[in-house]
Amino acid sequence: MKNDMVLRVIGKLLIPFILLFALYVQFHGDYGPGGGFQAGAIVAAAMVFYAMIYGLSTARRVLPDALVESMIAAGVLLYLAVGFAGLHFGGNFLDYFVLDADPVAGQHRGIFWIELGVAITVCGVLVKIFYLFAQRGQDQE
Amino acid sequence: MNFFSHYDYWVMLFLAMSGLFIVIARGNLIKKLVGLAILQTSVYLLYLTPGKIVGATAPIVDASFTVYSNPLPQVLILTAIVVGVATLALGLALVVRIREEYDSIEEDEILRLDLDPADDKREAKP
Amino acid sequence: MNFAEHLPALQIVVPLVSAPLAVLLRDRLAAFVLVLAATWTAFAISILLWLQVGESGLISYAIGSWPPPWGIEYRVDALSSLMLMLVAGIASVVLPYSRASIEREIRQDKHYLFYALFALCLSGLLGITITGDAFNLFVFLEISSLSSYALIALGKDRRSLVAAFQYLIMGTIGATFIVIGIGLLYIKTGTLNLADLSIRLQAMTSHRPVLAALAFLTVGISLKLALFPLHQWLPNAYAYAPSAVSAFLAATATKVSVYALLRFYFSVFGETAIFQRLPMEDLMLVLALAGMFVASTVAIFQDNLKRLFAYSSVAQISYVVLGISFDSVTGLTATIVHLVNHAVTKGGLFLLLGAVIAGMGGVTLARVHGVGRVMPVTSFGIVLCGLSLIGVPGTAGFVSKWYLILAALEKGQWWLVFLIVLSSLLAVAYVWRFVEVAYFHAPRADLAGVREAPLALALPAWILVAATIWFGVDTSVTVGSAATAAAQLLGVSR
Amino acid sequence: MMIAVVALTRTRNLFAVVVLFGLYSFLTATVMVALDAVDVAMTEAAIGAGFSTVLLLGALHLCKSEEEKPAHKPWLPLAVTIGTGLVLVYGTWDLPPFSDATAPIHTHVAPRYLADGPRVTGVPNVVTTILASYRGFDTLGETVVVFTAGIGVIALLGRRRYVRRGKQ
Repeated sequence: MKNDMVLRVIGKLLIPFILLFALYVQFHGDYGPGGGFQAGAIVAAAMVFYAMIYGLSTARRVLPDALVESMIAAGVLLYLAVGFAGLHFGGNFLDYFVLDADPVAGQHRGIFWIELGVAITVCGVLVKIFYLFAQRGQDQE
Repeated sequence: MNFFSHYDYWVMLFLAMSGLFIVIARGNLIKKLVGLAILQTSVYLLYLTPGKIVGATAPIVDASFTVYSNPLPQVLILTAIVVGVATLALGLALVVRIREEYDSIEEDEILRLDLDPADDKREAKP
Repeated sequence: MNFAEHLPALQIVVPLVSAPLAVLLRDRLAAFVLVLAATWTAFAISILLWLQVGESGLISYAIGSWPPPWGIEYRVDALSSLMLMLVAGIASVVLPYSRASIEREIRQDKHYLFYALFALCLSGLLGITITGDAFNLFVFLEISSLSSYALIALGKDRRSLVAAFQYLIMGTIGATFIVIGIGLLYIKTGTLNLADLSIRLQAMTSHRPVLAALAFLTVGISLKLALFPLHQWLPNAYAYAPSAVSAFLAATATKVSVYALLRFYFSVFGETAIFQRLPMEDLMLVLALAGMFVASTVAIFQDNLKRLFAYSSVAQISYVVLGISFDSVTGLTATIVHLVNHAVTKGGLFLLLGAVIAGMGGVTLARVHGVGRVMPVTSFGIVLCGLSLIGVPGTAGFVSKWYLILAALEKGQWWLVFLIVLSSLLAVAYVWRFVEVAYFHAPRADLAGVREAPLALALPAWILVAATIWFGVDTSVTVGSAATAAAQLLGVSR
Repeated sequence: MMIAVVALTRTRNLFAVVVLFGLYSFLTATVMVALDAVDVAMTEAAIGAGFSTVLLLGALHLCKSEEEKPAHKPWLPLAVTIGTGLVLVYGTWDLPPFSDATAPIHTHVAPRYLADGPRVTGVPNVVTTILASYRGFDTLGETVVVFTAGIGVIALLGRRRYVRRGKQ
């Protein structure tokens, strides 16, 4: 598939839109369907698409292995950090009410950050799993 | 209590039984995982169907609607889906490794290979 | 922030934080230090919680400050605090051991992953124990299960992969059954909080979905705790996992499942609902007896010591279930005491076997000939643990069997006392197989030069062996806590 | 959906199995939309139908794609399955009928989420509210499950450096 001109051009056109859609899903999750999981999965799908068209090694240059592995851990840590922030400001664990002077704004802020953490981890894990499976295939050939 | 008021459960029941049957009866490791995924999907329906109210709308609060379907089962099933795919990924990784070590993904064949006495001697190399 | 107030959350979160940090650092020494610190902190927290519960009775912690049943509640009572202490304690002993142990078994560039998975498994098990919410229990169950599948698959032998896969299939079926059970309860009551469930279930003990939910939960949890005849995944999983993993899982995973069973049976359904509506008592009695005898007999004919003691675990779990089937405070006390005692004994035993593997290169009976001469200290430890499995006075195993027998006598079932003693004779037989090859055979020529296990392996193992003896002599901690917990479960003290 | 599953049980070509499974997941997602579970449907479509299928295909690429004939008759599995099914029939018989607004799950805990959730948190999507806030700890657990699976797969399939060196 690497040399198919049509695919390469269309892929180049499509991927920004997929990413844009992911951002929409991520940040509009409060008002419509969507949220961190779905956004993370969509970003990962864009990455898989990219790797299929341009080859695994090119994809790995765009999003290197070490970065992906750090993403996996960073998302969970971000989530936990929000939890600890709740403790720090005098609430219980994962208490968002205390994150802002106004409890409603605090809730909003907490939800925003944890959704981000979820998206990062989900995206990282899915991309990493794809890399590993694809890599195996190349090793066998 | 009549048959048709529960048709949602019959669908779920059928899926659960097929899934379970595939897992237990089939020897192919990948097919087992597919069966497992079907079994899990049936659970999603078990949770989701009671939450639906006919005429209600998705639980996104807006001034123009008054009846919403129950949001809690949906949250639980979101979690369950993610757990399901995590299990599937780990299972497939195991299958790939098994295939590399045994050159087979049939349960019967793998068990036969393990009975091979030559295999015990491998432990002899510290 | 008030530290003491947030202990229940920190209990889970501290080991949980260490896992992603370990992955982020990608260095095996740093990962080890980090996870070790987290594990020891978790142990300290569990002791503090145990003391707090001793004073105040029950701790409830609302995560996110949402009042239950709307948010997720953490609940610590006598039983869960004891289990927390057990799990965290075993982990604190096994982890230092694993550093020296996995050196031989796992490739170095994967060590940091091992520590991360270990931390995840620990927090999963602790989470099951502490949570007061049915669905949260399932989530933590999956954390601990997924990490243990991966840990088992890290074993050196290729059979560890198949073992892990079998465990994954059985474990996931079990977890799915548990979810179906929880789902039925949820549809029936509209709540997921365990305490709230038990209140709302009192009005509907005879409803069919509730009974079906009970059946699904029982089968699901029995798969996880390897109740005979649903134990098929266990022997291979224990036999081919890395030594440290065998020890940790053997000592904690099935015990936590038993805890979940106790929690659902006695805290949620309330003992009247199960034991009066269904013939659960007889069913469990029969399964327990079958497990005791069949598994012990199978154990006698094993050629691999790890498999032998894995089957012995299945048999010992049956004693635990036997205690539940009595449905009395003494019976439950026996159950809980045996949970602790068996965890400590088996943990020590598998750690010592790991030391034997390190020295002799394997634990098939043919290979360990004369191990009593080349590794006298380690072999002596194994024999001590074996005595505890048999239930010789002076060891922890005796105490639990003593309470089982007391519970049987309370019910006037003399024949049961006879059967318990008889099954102990089977334990004598399989322990004797080790003694025979270890002391009455000359070591193989190529293995005669093997030295005693290094201190890094021996010390953790001996801590658990010492605990086995200690709990056999001084029973104030184990029996004391267990009796309180049993009374609380059956609602006697209420 | 049921037809897809029946076909799936019968066929032995694993490639067909995987494609049927993808189809099945997608149909499930549509059913979920019909059940007003839009968030879940979206996840099922992206993760169940999309990512799982890609994964299964990837694994198939690494393995054989024909299933062998089962060696023994499936009586025991059939019995186990039917037994489980009977318990489920028994259990679901007394459940509230479909779309019953007076069922306990609509009256006990959920109304408060719908009534209070958007007001207290300022987020109108109640699913997001519960997911991220009321039951935020579940979601943390779920993120950790994903994390665990990721770490597990790395541990299993991580590059074997020595093999590569051997090849060169």
